[in-house]
Amino acid sequence: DVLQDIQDRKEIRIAVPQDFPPFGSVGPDLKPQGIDVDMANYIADQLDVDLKIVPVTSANRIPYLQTKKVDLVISSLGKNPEREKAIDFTTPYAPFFLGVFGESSVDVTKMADLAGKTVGVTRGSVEDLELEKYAPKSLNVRRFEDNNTTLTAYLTGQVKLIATGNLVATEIAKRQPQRAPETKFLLKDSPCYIGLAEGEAALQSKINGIISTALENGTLNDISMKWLKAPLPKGFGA
Amino acid sequence: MSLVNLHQVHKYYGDFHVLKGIDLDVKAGEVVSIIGKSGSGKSTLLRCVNGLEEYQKGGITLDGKEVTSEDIQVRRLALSVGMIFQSFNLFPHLTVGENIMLAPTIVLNKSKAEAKTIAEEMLEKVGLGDKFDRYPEKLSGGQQQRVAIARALAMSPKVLLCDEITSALDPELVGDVLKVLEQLAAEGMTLILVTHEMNFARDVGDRVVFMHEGKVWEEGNSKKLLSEPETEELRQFIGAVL
Amino acid sequence: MSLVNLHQVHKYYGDFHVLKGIDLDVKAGEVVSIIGKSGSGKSTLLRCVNGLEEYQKGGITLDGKEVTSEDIQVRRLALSVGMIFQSFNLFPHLTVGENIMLAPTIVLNKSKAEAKTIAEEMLEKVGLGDKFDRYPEKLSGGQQQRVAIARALAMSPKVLLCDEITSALDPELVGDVLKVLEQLAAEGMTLILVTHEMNFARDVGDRVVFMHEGKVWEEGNSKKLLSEPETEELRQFIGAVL
Amino acid sequence: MIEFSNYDIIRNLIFAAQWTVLLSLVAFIGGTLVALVLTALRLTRNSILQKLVAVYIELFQGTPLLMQMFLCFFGVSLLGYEISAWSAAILALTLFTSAFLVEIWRGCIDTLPKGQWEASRCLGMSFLQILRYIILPQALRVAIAPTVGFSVQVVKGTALASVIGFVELTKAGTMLNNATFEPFKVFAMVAVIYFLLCYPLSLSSKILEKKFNVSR
Amino acid sequence: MLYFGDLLPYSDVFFGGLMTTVELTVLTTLLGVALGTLCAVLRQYGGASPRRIVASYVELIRNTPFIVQLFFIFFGLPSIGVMLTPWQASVIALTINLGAYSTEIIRAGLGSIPKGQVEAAKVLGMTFRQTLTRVIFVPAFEKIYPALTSQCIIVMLGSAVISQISVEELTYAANLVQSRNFRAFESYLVTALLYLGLAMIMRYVFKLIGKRLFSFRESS
Ligand SMILES: Nc1ncnc2c1ncn2[C@@H]1O[C@H](COP(=O)(O)OP(=O)(O)OP(=O)(O)O)[C@@H](O)[C@H]1O
Ligand SMILES: Nc1ncnc2c1ncn2[C@@H]1O[C@H](COP(=O)(O)OP(=O)(O)OP(=O)(O)O)[C@@H](O)[C@H]1O
Ligand SMILES: [Mg+2]
Ligand SMILES: [Mg+2]
Repeated sequence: DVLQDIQDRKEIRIAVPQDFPPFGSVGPDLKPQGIDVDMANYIADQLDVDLKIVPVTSANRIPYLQTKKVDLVISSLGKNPEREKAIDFTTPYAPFFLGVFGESSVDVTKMADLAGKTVGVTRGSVEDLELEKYAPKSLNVRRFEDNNTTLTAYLTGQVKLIATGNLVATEIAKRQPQRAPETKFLLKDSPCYIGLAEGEAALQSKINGIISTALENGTLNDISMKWLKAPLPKGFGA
Repeated sequence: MSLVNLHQVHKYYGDFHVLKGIDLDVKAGEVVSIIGKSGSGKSTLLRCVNGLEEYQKGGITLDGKEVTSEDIQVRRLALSVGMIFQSFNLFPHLTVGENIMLAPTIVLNKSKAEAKTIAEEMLEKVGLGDKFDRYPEKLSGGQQQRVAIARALAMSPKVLLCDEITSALDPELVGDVLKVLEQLAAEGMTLILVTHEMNFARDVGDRVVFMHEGKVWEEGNSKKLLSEPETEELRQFIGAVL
Repeated sequence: MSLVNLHQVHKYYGDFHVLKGIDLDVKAGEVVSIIGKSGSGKSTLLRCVNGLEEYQKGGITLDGKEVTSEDIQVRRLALSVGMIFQSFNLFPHLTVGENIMLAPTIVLNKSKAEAKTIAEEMLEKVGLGDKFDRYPEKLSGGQQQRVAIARALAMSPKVLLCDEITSALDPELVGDVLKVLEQLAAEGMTLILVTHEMNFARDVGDRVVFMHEGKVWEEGNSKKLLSEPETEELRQFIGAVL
Repeated sequence: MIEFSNYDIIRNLIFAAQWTVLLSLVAFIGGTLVALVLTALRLTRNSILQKLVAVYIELFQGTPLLMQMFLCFFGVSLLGYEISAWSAAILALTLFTSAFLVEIWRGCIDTLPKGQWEASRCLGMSFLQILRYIILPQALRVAIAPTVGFSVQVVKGTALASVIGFVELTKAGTMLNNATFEPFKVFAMVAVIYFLLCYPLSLSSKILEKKFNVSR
Repeated sequence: MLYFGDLLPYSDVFFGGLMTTVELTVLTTLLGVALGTLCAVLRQYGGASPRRIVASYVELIRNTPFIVQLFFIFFGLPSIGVMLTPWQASVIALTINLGAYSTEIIRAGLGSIPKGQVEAAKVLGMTFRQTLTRVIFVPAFEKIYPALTSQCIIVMLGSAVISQISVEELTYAANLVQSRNFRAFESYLVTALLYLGLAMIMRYVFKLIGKRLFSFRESS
């Protein structure tokens, strides 16, 4: 029972991204910061245990969980049936829209327009799976190891289109206005869930409880305001 | 009583039959010279006696105890059998003194001081008392070989095996080494030597063993055997060497 | 008319004055032996003649044309000067036949067939007609050296330079190589040889040049010079060699 | 938006480089120890042990270090043991290092004449005594230059720990690149730091080689 | 615990990755050894400045990790206007990497050729280029062939890193598969074995080629 373990060792280990602004990125001290990090802190507080932050990439976050290196993954994790077979999810804690973004010179407005184009994406992410499922076969998907690499590939012009979250795109625009990606179309409304190992019912309900409290007492909204500069969408978590 | 005894020893390298039933008996204090053509199995014979090589049939006894090549046996053997090689095999990273002292200290557990006394004595015996602190590579071949002898003697062996120990030496250095052997023989050391020095075999050796094709082809009193060989093969061999 | 002419040739290695004004004149068909102590500059002299080394003062002409060490010159030279080394320098990855055929095909642009005919002829001449398809490492030293001669001959040189070509050979193999040289001399080939084979120098050579300390110390008719040396140095040298 | 000055980048890279150094040191020491044991095993005249060592070498020289990292990281925990990125990296680098060092050292030991073994045996020394007093001191001299040379490969190998999420120099580089979007500058700096770490090792290996060759 | 059945549906992904790795290996081995040969010749026989340039190149590459070289080429160069596809960047990175190592190796081979061989060729009138190709190369390569073989295998194994820039080779396949079915260990294990197989095959193929190339040694 992981919940019991957490309480026994008075420490919770939570995987967070460090390459995925605004969910998790590094400051000049190379320490992670962002929505996911705040969320992790909040949960640790509520459980009244110490927090051990484990930075992960999108490629290795699931193995981390499966191999019990971490208790929770708070890493802008989207839910899909295949993943649900491997791990369990809590209720959502943050909004997220996946889309295809890119240079203004590329003329794409819908999935079908992607035929023959090249899109950069982070391997194993929800957007990767979405593209694989729905994009035209002639789309050339270029999969990178982690978000860092995907973003770098876009910023250096190695790819002209990327599939990622709307928030990531916004972040790029802030940092590199001259390479600001424009939204081509949205792939999926894919709110973020906290992942945990299968069969940990006690932990799951405990965390779900913490999330719904946070939703009610406005903590989630505060976090959203802080990092996204916008309130939670209407009906979020309903 | 016999110190070293070989009884019908057979040895194979894979399919190759090297020793084809060797019988040999060496008494304490004897000096036996083994001669024979290259490839006749002389080195192999010596190496079987001190356990460096296994043999497949027959038996070897040393002072009544059987010899095999199992490691532990070799170690016990090493306490009674000394061996000196054609290529000296001194330890290049140790001084002459350290070369000689090493085995007495770590194998016989002698104290440093005791080992040093022995080493000095042995070096004196081979006429190199002043070379204690030199490194081997600073010595001539003849000097190196004499250090090797001193090193073997420091273990107080009952018998000393010498495998063509002068063949790698410049002619002018051979004499010094032979002189040391002569002196050892005079002191009563048992010596089994593979050698091409016929004069030495005749003058110092008690007995000569002529090996041919893995067999002891002829053996007997040194002077007699070398002057009146019985077999055609030995006659040819002597003709070729002298 | 002189085929090879050296006039006051000086050569330095850095500060070291190796050749101190060499004068030498070799006529077509002559056999000239150069003798002298190690370090007296014999090899250097040969290497200047075929352009492998530069010289600093004086002049060398071959068939009337000047010799320098610039690459292109060496190549032109190679068409008239053959050289054979002490260490054979056969190409190990080519068969005997290929060794001989290589330069005629790629330097003289002969056809394969033509080069093959020449190679076979030259091998026949040095008595190795049956070794065409062997690799050099399968041959004895004497055979290798004869292949090297055949290889040089295949370029139909006007003069052949030989630098101690028998020194690396076992004594019993020297004879075969000298026999080939003797035959070449008889056929009228111009030969300049650095050699320690005094008998050969006397019996086959027309002239002997004794070098000492970078100079031509004495020269003259082979038989006369070797039996009645004029200078003390040559006398000593002959004494040491014979 | 957080601004990174050049100073921030360099400071962070140098901080991360400490991990690279530490990782290299631990891996090198671990690799050396394992390689010592393996070398001793292969010197015994037991053919089964020799074969096992040969398989070990084939395995770790025949697969990419990257794969070894992944397998150590995910595989070991699958076996039910906790393993951090740090331990996994150490483990993988130790396996990798030892496999190569055993080969290098074998070459060195093979250059010692067989007579050294035989003479020692004839003097009654045990296997371990021969190793300790005769073989090791001599092989050490020969082995030191190639071993130092190989340490460069270990330092460079630590770069692959980045792919299992361990924040050393290369990982810090990708993170900083992501934060600053100045790949040319960042990766050039990363390369320079690696060069400064490795070049002295390469150089000393060359010097050692000359020194020991001359005195031989 | 371990279950390899989940890998089966992805067998063509593995196969595709394997083929890409093979292709890349063959290509970069040829290019890398060619580059190494050129640099080794410059280093051994060239003038002072080519020698210095080659030496710097070799030291630079040998003293920095391949992954950093790769990132520098793929991500760094675009900011000075050199845009390369992942495939091009990989081929270039692998080639200059193998080139640097093989320069050192091949140079040792050239250095092992006795001076007499060169002089013999010279007095037979061969040009430098003829001497190099007809006289020096074969014995020189024969000397260092085992070392060169090992280095090529090391570079092949090192190519695992280029999955990082989205080249769809063997490690990329492993990563893709594990990101789909979360069978990380199984997928990496299979891949590691495939690499092991490749390394063994490569050694074998090199041996066969060596036998043909250096047949003059066989005749013993
Ligand atoms: N380790 C080995 N493996 C296979 N054959 C061997 C081995 N050692 C020796 N031989 C062969 O055994 C035969 C006898 O060798 P040995 O060294 O005993 O001869 P030897 O009489 O000492 O000759 P030499 O006078 O040349 O030293 C030789 O034909 C040799 O080739
Ligand atoms: N490349 C070189 N650099 C410097 N000095 C050299 C060089 N080659 C030869 N020498 C020196 O030049 C002198 C003459 O050398 P050379 O080889 O011509 O002598 P030699 O008469 O052929 O001797 P030997 O009989 O030993 O072959 C020697 O003192 C030698 O040390
Ligand atoms: Mg022998
Ligand atoms: Mg000379």
